[in-house]
Amino acid sequence: MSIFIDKETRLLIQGITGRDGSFHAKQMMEYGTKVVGGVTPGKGGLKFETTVPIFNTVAQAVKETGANATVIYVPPPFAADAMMEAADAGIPFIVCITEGVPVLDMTRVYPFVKEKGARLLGPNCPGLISPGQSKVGIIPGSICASGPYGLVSRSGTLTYEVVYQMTRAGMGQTTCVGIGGDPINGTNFIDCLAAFEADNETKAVVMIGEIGGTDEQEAAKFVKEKMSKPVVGFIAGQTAPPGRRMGHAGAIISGSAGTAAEKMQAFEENGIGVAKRPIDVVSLLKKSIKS
Amino acid sequence: MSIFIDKETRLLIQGITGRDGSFHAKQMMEYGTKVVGGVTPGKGGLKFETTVPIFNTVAQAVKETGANATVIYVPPPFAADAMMEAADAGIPFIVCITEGVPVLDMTRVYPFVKEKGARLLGPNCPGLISPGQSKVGIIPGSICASGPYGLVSRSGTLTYEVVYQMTRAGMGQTTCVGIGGDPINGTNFIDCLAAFEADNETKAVVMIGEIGGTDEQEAAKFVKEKMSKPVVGFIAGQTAPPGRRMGHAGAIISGSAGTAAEKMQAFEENGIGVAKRPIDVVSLLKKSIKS
Amino acid sequence: MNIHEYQAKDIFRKFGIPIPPGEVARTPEEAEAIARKFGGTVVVKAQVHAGGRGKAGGVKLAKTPEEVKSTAAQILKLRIKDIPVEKVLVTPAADIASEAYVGIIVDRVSKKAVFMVSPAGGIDIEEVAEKTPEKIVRHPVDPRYGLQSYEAMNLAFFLYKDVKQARAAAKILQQLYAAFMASGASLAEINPLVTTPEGEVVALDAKMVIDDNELDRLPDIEALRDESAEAPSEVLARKANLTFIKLDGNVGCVVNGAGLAMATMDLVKYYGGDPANFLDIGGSSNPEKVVNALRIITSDPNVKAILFNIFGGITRTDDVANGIVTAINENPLKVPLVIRLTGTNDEIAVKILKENGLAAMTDMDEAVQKAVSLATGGKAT
Amino acid sequence: MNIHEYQAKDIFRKFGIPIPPGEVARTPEEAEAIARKFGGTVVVKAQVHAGGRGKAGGVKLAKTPEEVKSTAAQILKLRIKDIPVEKVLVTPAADIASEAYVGIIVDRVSKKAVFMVSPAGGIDIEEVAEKTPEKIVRHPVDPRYGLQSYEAMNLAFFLYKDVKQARAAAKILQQLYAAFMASGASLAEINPLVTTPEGEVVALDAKMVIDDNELDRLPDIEALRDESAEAPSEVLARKANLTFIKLDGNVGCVVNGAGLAMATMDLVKYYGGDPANFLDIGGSSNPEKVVNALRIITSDPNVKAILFNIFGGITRTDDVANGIVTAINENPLKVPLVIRLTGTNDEIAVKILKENGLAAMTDMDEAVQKAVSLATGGKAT
Repeated sequence: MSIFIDKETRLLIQGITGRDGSFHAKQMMEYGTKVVGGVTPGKGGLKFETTVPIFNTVAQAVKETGANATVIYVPPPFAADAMMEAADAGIPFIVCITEGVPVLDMTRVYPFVKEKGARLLGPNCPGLISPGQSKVGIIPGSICASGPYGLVSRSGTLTYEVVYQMTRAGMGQTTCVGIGGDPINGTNFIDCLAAFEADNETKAVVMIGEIGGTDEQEAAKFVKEKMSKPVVGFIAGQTAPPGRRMGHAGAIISGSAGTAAEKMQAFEENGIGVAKRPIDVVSLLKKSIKS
Repeated sequence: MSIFIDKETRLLIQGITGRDGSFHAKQMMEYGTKVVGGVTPGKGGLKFETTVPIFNTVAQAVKETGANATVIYVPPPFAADAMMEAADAGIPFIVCITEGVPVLDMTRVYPFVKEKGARLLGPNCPGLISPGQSKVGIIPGSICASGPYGLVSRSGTLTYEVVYQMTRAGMGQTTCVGIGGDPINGTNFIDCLAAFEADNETKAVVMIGEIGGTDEQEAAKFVKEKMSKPVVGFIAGQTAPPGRRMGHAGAIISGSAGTAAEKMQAFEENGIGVAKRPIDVVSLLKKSIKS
Repeated sequence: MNIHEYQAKDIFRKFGIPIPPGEVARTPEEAEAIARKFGGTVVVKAQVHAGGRGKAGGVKLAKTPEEVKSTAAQILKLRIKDIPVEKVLVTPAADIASEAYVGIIVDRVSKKAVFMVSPAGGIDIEEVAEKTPEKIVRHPVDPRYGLQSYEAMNLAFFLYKDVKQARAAAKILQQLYAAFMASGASLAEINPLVTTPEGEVVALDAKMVIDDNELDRLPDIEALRDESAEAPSEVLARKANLTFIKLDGNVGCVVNGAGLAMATMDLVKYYGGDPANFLDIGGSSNPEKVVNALRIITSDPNVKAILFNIFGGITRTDDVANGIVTAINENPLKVPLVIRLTGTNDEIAVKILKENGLAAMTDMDEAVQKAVSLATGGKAT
Repeated sequence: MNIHEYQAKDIFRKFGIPIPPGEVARTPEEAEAIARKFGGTVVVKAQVHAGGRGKAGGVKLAKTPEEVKSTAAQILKLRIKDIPVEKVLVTPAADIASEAYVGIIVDRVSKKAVFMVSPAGGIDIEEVAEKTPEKIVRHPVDPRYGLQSYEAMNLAFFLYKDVKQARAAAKILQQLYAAFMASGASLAEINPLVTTPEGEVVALDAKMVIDDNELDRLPDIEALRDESAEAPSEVLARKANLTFIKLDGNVGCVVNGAGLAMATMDLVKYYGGDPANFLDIGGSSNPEKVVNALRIITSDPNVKAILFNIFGGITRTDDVANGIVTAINENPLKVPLVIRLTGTNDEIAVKILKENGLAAMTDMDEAVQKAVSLATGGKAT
């Protein structure tokens, strides 16, 4: 089992003919992801890599291919429109890789996607991978292995680092999800934790946080109140200079400065083992399963 | 019994110190409506007619008075804001009397009110009256009498005419509702027919329509499919010149020119007795009860 | 409120829609001078608030400035649907590769602004809707989000296969939506939206109808009103805050409320008469309104009898009675008058009328029958 | 991106917010001339991208043009939070009856733009939040509808009892929201919003922070960038498309990805070292980026060792290796270098480095330990 995507996922790629889109389209196809179509306005009717049909619009692509997921690699000024187009076309799972989406765009995208009943992952996220089944996004397939651990992270390469250490230690994954680090994103820690809790094959979960905001603190409470499975965590940014990420007004709003120390404390208080170094995730995870 | 309002209705009046607002506030109070407060920005703290407290904002008024209905008498440019303010403050039943609200304002008001879970009656409507219980709006109380007939109408004075004829003939009303004639309004015929169908005391319903749109046709279908109680109807505008109300684009959109002939035919086809003259409503109604 | 093609084009241009140049002439000489400036073949288009200009001979090509002068002279002599042509628009003739239709209206069913687009442009969109409905796409716009880029592209791809033209059309659709919203319109239309042989997408015509309820807060739009293009009686009615529509019958009707006014007209017909007009004096009446209403109605020589049908609610019937008396004292009526009053202050009203030698009735059917009988030469009761 | 007070005021003025006049001076003489023009007492305000100007002596009253000259001279010599003051704003001193705070920020919890208003203005809003939280009202704005008039009035009545002042403030709140949205801001603030003894409501200060992601589509806003007000190393980093923050340690770090970069800094600290910087070369690397990264880091004399930590994903590690070789060939390093590479094309990368006499490691912990040891004078492995 896995969360959000599996062998049956029928994926659309928005921006399939772009530099990043075409590169990762090939990677996903090689990994075994069912890429059923691509979207690039003006290239409708052509094929990508001789097999994948390209459409002018998402609506048309959905109609022709029955896609039930999409991944977006379009430039930042067009990303909001791409997410909304996908949601409006009835796609239930939307992953936006694009980095640099204006946050005011996201204040509009978020309620729109919610009204349409879709799940959005990202933007500015590496996507997700269910090893051996499907990969949507840019997480390198080679560092992952199938196994009973879930992973959810706000980071990109730090996720790879932790997955890499897990795989090296023989601890494979059900699904690895990168939710992205933007101020406003579609899927948060709690959404993923709840999905892992409901997934039969996931035995324990790794949660990788960062400074800023209070998502990790709320997720920690959720773990204590709603989860039966063990969770271990790591927070990046213990040495980050204060006030460079969110500014003081953000701190007022959230009632918290969102420091690493706060988040690590919230983890500990709610029964989440805290790794001091990324490598420590492995031993904590082993310990959590035994206890 | 009655629909939408009754003896327990706690009414707020937005624009209570204006020319129309103050006149009708007094009329409603004389009729016995429980007017619990008024709103006029800048007059917060004062009293209307020495008894009704005035507030600066609807939110404040609701908090202090527990109002569960509001009626709006503010000038057209401010009416949309007033409706949205009422909905946002949690008032479940909003009546807007104001005539001349720009229709593009209403395209925004309609989804907003719906999201907040409120019912809007109007704008550009005479309001409603449940004889002997409560009157919200401008329908003259003197022409109504309590009794077992429901009335719903798109018109103002034509409603009075029909109610007047009914009352003269000894046929009192549970509730008389004027839904207003604007292109976009909050409550339509079907909403009212459904409420009358559910009301124990209503034995039969009068429906007064006008040319334009297809609301009457849809209501007629509803009557046939969903209503057990008899309905009789009248349509104004049999001699109205074509093309002066909605223009040809509107006709294309609705797939119908919305003529009186069409509507009368829809009534007949769906078992609704059609009055040739307003006065004929009375005899049709009598006949419908007997059969 | 209707505005002229050239005014709608000015608005569309402000929102970035590509439109060929054009200037307005009031005389054949002005038209000639404009044509000389543009050079080449031009189109001369009547500026009137009426559909079917083309069929009525109000839109013509002219190849030389001299021809423009004579064509403009012809058109400026026309009356289209009974409205005299006072102005023509002179604009260079465009080479056309294809013609499409794009428009927005407010739709009462979806309660939204709705786009209609069709690759079959240049002809009456009603005709397209009737004969080839598959060639029209309708798209309601969520007012909370506006017309998104992808929605515009979806519509544009229905018009054009070429992605450059689709992008150009999508941009125009978004500009049209912005113009529509900012102008308080109830209709905005480009018919035809053309492609040129070079592949450009250009608006050749422009139409806009403004929601009268928006005019108070849009003085720039209100200033576009052209009273010379409206019927004089309707101008007078609007200024008096009355809703008036002239008809062909002989029973003049003065009523409060649109529904009751229509029902009154219907009853006139029912009893064998013919209404001369629709006239709604509205909710908050005052004597002045009644005076104006009578002035408008009596200016119609067809009117053989006048019927007042007033159901007092907000309207105070004594206000109406006072208005009638004032009007008659100023200008004695030449046709018989039937007054039906009931509701607010009707006792006072009846008294006022009686003191001035006027009778009032209370029953609508009786009043209508009497008015019809008077208009058709029957004997007054 | 930060913009100056005078720039934010220009934007606010464009949206109709009432703001007293003011002009910018770069020299004491210019300040004097401006003060002479205004007449009377003026305020001289340092224009720097740093908070706490007042406490740092960057905001001063001056009664005569001569006094303005000497005050401006003083302020133009200041460094506030290590940034030199290059400009001052000269503006007439206002009589103040009351001071309020109004601001908007984007809030990640409600995922909306959120207003904060407080009748306790003129002081640090953080202080108000801490000591008298009941004096702050927060109001999230539904982005689908914008700030409605009634919402603005509700907030305004929290600031003012007088309805005229409340209406004026409500208008300002709507204008501030419009300015915020149109400028792609992540923060917009008026502190203080004052009332004058005559009862007018006026914005005396203005602050705006722009979302960097908006700048590409807002060239007018991007043009407001003042590089003289930024640290030179950060200007260089931005131009090279790198995210760079200078710190006080001695281990220079070059990492791909913000999370991994922070984790690397944390690990440096964990092993007893001190990071000299945060530097994220981002996702799609190319050799040029690496060259620029090394240039920036080596310009910091505190740096005693440099650590590369690259986990190849989109980033190709051979690109990074090529960048390192190019940079070193151009400018031989004066401090030791530790390279950790793994992921996409790492075999090629290791080969490139080896050919150029450089070693590469694969384990993050080992690499960090080695870099720390080198920076603190320990022996290289």
